[in-house]
Amino acid sequence: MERERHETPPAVLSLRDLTVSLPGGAGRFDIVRGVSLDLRRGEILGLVGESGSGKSLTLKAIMRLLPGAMQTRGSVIWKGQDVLAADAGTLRRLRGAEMSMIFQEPMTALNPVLSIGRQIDESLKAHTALDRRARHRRAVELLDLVGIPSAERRLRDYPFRFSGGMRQRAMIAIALACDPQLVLADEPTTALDVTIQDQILQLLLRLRDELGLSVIFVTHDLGVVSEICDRTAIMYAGEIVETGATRTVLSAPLHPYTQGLLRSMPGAASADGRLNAIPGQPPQPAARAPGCAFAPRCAMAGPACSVTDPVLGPVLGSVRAGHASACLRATDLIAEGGQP
Amino acid sequence: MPNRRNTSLLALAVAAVLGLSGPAPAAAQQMGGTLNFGRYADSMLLDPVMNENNVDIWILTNLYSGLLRPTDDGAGVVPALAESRSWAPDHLSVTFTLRPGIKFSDGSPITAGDVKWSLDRARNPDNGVWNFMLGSIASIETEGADKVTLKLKNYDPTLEAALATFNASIMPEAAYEAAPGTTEAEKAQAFSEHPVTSGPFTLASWTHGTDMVLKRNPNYYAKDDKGNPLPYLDEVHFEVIPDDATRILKLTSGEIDGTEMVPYSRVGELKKNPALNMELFPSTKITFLNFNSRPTVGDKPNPLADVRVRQALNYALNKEALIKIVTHGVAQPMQSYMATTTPLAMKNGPLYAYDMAKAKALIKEAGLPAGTELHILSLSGNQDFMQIATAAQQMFAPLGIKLVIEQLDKPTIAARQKAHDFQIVVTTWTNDIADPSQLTSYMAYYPLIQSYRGGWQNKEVDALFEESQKEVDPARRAGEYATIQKIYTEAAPIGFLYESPYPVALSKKVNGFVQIPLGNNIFDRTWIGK
Amino acid sequence: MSAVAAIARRRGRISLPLLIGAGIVLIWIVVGLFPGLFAPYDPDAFDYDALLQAPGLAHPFGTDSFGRDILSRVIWAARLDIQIAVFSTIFALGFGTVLGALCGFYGGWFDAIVSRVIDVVVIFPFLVLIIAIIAFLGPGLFNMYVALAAINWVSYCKLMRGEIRLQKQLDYAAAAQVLGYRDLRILFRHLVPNAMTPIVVFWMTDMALAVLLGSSLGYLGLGAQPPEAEWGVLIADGKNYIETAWWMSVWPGVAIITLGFGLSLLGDGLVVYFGKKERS
Amino acid sequence: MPSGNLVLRRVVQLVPTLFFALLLLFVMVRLLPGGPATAALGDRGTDADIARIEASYGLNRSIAEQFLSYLWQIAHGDLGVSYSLKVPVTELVLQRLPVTLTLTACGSVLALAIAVPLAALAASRRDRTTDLILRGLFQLGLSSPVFYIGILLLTLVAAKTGLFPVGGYGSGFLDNLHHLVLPSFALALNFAAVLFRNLRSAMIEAMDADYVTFAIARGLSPRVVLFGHVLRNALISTVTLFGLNVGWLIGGAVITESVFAIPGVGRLMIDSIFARDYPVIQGLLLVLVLTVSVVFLLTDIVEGLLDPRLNR
Amino acid sequence: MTPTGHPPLIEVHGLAKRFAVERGLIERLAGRPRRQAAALDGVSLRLEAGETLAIVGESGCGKSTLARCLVRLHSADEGSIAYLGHDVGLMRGEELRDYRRHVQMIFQDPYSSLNPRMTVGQTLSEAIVVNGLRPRAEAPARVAELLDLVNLPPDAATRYPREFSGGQRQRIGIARALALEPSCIIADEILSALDVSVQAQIINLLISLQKRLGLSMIFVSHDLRVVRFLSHRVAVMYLGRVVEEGETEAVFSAPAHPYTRALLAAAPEVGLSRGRHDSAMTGELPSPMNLPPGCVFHPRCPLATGLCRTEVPWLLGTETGRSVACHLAPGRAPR
Repeated sequence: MERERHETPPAVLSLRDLTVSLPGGAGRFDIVRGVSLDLRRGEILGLVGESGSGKSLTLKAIMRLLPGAMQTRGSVIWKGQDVLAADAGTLRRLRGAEMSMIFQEPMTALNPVLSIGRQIDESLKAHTALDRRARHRRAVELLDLVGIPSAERRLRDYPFRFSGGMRQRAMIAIALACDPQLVLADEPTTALDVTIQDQILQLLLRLRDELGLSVIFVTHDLGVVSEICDRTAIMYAGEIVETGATRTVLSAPLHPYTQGLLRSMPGAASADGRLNAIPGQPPQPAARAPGCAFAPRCAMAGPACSVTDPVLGPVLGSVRAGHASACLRATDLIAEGGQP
Repeated sequence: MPNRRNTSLLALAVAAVLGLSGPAPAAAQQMGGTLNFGRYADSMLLDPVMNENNVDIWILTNLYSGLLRPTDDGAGVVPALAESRSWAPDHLSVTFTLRPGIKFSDGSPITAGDVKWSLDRARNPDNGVWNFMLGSIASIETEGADKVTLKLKNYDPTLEAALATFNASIMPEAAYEAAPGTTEAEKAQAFSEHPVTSGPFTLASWTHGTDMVLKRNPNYYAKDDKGNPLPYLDEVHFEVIPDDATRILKLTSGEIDGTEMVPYSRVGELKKNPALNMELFPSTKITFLNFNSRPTVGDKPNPLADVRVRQALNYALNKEALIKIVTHGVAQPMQSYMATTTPLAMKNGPLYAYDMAKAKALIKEAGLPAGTELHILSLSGNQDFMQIATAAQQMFAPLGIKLVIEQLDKPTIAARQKAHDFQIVVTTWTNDIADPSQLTSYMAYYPLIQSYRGGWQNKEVDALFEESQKEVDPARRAGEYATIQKIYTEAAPIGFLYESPYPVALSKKVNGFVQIPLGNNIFDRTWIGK
Repeated sequence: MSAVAAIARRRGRISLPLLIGAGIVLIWIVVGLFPGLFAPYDPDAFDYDALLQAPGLAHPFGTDSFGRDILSRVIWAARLDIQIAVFSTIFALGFGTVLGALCGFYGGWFDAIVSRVIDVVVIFPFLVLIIAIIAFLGPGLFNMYVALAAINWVSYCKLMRGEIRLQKQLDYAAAAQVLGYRDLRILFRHLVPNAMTPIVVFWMTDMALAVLLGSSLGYLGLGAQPPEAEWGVLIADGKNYIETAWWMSVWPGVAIITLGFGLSLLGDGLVVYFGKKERS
Repeated sequence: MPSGNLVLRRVVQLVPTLFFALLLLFVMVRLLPGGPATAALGDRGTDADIARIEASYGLNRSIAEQFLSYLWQIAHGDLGVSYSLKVPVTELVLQRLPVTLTLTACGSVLALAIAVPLAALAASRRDRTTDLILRGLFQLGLSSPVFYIGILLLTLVAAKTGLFPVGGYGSGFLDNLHHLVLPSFALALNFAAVLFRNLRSAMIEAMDADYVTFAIARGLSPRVVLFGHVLRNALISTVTLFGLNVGWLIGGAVITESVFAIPGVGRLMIDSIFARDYPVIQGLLLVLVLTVSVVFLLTDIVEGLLDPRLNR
Repeated sequence: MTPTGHPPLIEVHGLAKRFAVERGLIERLAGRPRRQAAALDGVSLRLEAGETLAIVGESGCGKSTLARCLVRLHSADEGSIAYLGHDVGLMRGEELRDYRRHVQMIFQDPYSSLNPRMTVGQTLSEAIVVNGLRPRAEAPARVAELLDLVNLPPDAATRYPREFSGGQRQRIGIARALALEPSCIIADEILSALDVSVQAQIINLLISLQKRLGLSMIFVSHDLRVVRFLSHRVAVMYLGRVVEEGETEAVFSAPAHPYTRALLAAAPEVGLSRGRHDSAMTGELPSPMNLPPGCVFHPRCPLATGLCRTEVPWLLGTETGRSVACHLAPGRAPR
């Protein structure tokens, strides 16, 4: 259910023209291109794309976790401060304490040789002035919060002793240790079974409500997006091609790629019993042609599409506020009713 | 002529001691102090009878005295614990009189009983490998506390020399018998760790393989010419450093005061070092190529069975060049199979002077085909041997002989020699006794070990040697030895190389040290100056 | 060479270490194969008039105690040391990898027995065991090869066994089985080629170690036997002259280090090379 | 904590391993040409002397008989008496083993002290000049023979500067350590190179791991990230490597001891082989093998402490 | 037995597979029994010619083990697999090779299922030549045919797997399986590593192949949407047992087993934003080494009764052609 709001609160996090580039054969090439996004308090924003679309890189760029070889440009404004310009000390204060991250594979994201308790403890030690006993109490509290039974005992356990779901809960507990307001979740349920995924998604929703978290949720699963995200941004080849309220984007997509994704899902089979697969492959970042990146795979592409770079913006004629698309022919899609 | 008179040796002894002290040093001898000496290997068993090695022998002579001792030139004997000796007219017994008041290191008196017991133990055929040296003794009798009579099976011209060797050392019967252990080996072992001694030093401590400390024996019989008690040193500290280079580094850096077995390659350099005395003590050490003269080795015919081939190899060996390369000029070519320091050795100039033309002619005469392979065994880790083998390889090449070098360890070489499975072995020898008989029995006399395992046999030599072993007349004995040496040289059962001195490097402050030709390190008159 | 290198580099697979390593090793191999072309003198010829000469115009690396030319000896020794690098590893490589492959593939009692044998071998201090075996067989290069082979197969066997066990888990191995291929085809045509990368890399390192070991044993008198020049033997020859004639031992040492350096650079380069190849 | 299970299994596995090692050894040394008597007497020994001495050591019995009585002997904690040094092997071992172990320990500590900080430095400067230089230097270290480094250190450092003694072992603990500085360095150089390579790549691997990214994302200080996560995890493979290389290290110690004239088991070993001193060879190898096993066990335990996954 | 009297293409009966768990030495010395983890426990299934049977379930339910048992990568501990009435477990040598020719497998991971050191052409022609389907000389032509069949360009034959994307590699895997001209394909989670848009391409390929070649297929997956789209019948597995089996549409529209229901409820659907709700299923999978008594699902089942905790429910057919292993299934009288 999309949350009803009387007024739109201001964004706590704003990405402006975020670009990540990598040195390559001839100069640098961009793997994330001009991403701009706003995230409001208490909002879950879905960042959706297929592998290689740059969604995880965007997430890491926000927390400045990219390796040195990757260059980041643009700005990441967190509560009025540009994270990309922050010095090391500030950055360390922000990380963990104000913004936190959850990874896809808790088995690799948790240090396998340190107990869960120890890993919570070091976060608390880094950001709070709590003493040992207080930190321990807080750790127990955190495991309780994320629904890990017999917390006191489990604190001493090592990650390998946890099942997949419990491990993911433990990672969430560690990430939340110092009460961050922003959680960046990088495909946190992809490695999980559906029943466990459901539990974790519910946990995230509950935590959002209880703690007022703002979440960017990266995933490739439109079903998951539909389940928990207030707003959704679709990424393709390093760019955001469509953004808007989740329900709007999924029910009336204004970009052929979004449409293609929705159509290729089983359950949306065409009359001949086949799926409407998107033909071809996504472009390699190093070999990008000018014009719309999706044009070579797009059934609607016109001559202009392979010349002009489309810009993400509101679509003329769309009635939904905040719905933007980066397609030259978006208006044609409205004409078609924007049905997937 | 043997000495038939009953001689008082006392006067002789005094003269000898004076002589031994050498020219009086400019500075007065300094009493006390510790000498740090680097050894190339540690001793194994410090028992005069049961030991098997030079590393033991050269220390034993500092722990024990015998009735007699060798002179510093290694050619004769002088009295030690004995004051006088008298031969019976039939030459079948000899009586020794002990010095008065002599004591072991624990203060107990040295008696005729100790002497009889010590010599009985030393000649017991079940004990050790040296008992043959006293093999001519039939029985020993004592008379009072200071007279000992040795009854002989036959006259033995080497007996006095044998009594001056380490295995005839006088040991305390009571203390030895009190040592723990049931077998002779166990007792010898136990006693040697904490010995009661009759020589200049006692054993203060010993960490096997690492170091050994000798301490002054206050009861040692000998005095210097001024009547000062010997030895001068309080302690000798032996440190075992097998690596030549390291040993020398320790010497030049002053960590030790002296070291033995300096590689010849370093002699010149150390001679130039102003802080050191680089001594080259005359020795009985000879280095030669031991040939296998048997007709076959394994199943294959052995070219070395042909005397012409052996001679040819001798002519092909350029001794001067070898001496230059291996010993850096400090050695001299052999003049006999014995070192010139050995009594009765021939001194008629170098044998088989380098003559490649003659060598080639002999090879041709022997009909040895070109490309013949000969194998030479060299002790692994021994640089000198390796250099000799390498040089020989070059020198034999013009004869069409391909010399194959095999570097082997000592037991392997010994085992192969014992099995007659060798052609040439690089070998050295040092006498233990101031007499040619020991060396001759090994090298030229077949029955003992087939002429140093080489299988060369000459009936005349064997007969002459047996005769010489009982020869009463010194001149005739000398004659017998001259013949043996002549025959031996012509038959060339070995490749004659060189005799070389003992290179000992000492700090300039060390005085009065001597290593006699038999190898014994003599510390009893050593003192430290400055 | 440079054209090939340029092309290879452009393809982004060949790293600088690989190039330098291969270059050094290649130079030594050429020198080792044709020492006669490079050595100015007969390496075994004595010159009594030129004993222990310092490096100079006539003898760039000086002469030894026999007046032999050190440069020529170092060059001729390359043949032996390269032979050591290859021969002391090749048998262990062949036997160890085949045995390891069989153990890893079949497991079971055969594997258990081999593993116990490996346990016994690895529990001995390596060099001590080598020395003991050489003492048993007698010193010399051939016996050194035998001793090394007798022990070193263990490393390859363990490595290969582990690799095959890893590869066996992968789906392509299961696919080969489902496609009805026979065991030996699966093992040697599919698994082994894929398991060879770490083996080849280890082999390079092992050859570098073999050169070190061979020269160490030569130094101790247990390896190569004179007159054949071998770097370790040359160092041992020069050991006593270190203060008077440093050139006798320094040059062979430099030779050992460069060959070892080349081999291990080559090994490192191969890791990168294979790694890139597999990733791309 | 590592489970007692692992320790127990190791110990139980050790028994047959030791038995076969011992059997192998026992037969092998007896197959060496020549025996203790020929070794002692050399080419001067007469046949009778050799036979008499060998009989006194009981070597005229069959090998099986000798082996059984040897087993019986060790079961009573008796390693026999050295043929050549004539002292009990136990005494020799107690005298020599600490020396070798001290040398090996000093070498290891030095190698770690060199390798760990430099590996950390190189890993953090991955593929930059510092890293390339360090890798090159260690590559050179890896290709330098121990004996060669030893000789150079002896002549260039010890003899020229006089700061360190030229070989030997000295007396007293501090003096011992002083004597061991250069030998430890010679021994450490190779090992440090091996450790450096391994640790550098392990650290790079750890730096690329998600848990380190997660640690950084939690705002942990660089120090905590480096020591608590990167090094902590990378060291596990170093411990494994250490265990694997202990045999090598002891081998290196053998050569080092012979170059620096250090009276450890290495030199004793070589001497004993040359002397065909069966009781010493057997005793020493037995003790060395036990030492290696103990180190294996210790590394297993340390690995278990560092990596709880191993104890499941 | 099928009503027609023909033996089914594949019939699995009472299949059980256990994996030994390593015992510690202390345990062994103490004489404790070998511990085992049950991967399959009495699985019975049937596949008719031309049919697609989906096996669905969460990780650890034994679906991959079942797939591997079917191609004899594992041998079963109990029970039997029959191919056209012949016991697969007893096949040896030529007979087994013949079976494998008819029943081929496609693997989950497109990256590890191809030999990285062989070109696509080598991989395919090896399969053809070794199995004697074509003489070596004719292999290249057949390779080209196969590549065309899976919509890969002909020049793919000369390239190595690493030069292909995940979806393309999966096509190669399919071509390799088809090289043996099988009548049945076992597809083990072949879509799970692929992106949504690529999944759709592969699904389309499978459908067209099935039509053209008349293949039967066992489709192992955890993705309910795909299963529903692709299969004729579906078997739902939980902890090594089949808990429900029947016509796909029937099962999905009216699941009879509580686990099937929970699974369907948990799966997120596009356009079905449910907001916050209670998770359909609580708790986690029990350890396969220590299975709960009675119905293995009872610890997580909201409806479990006393009977469920003690009695193992049999997989029983209902009149609608559905089989369910639940005491509480409709049409079962509670005992």
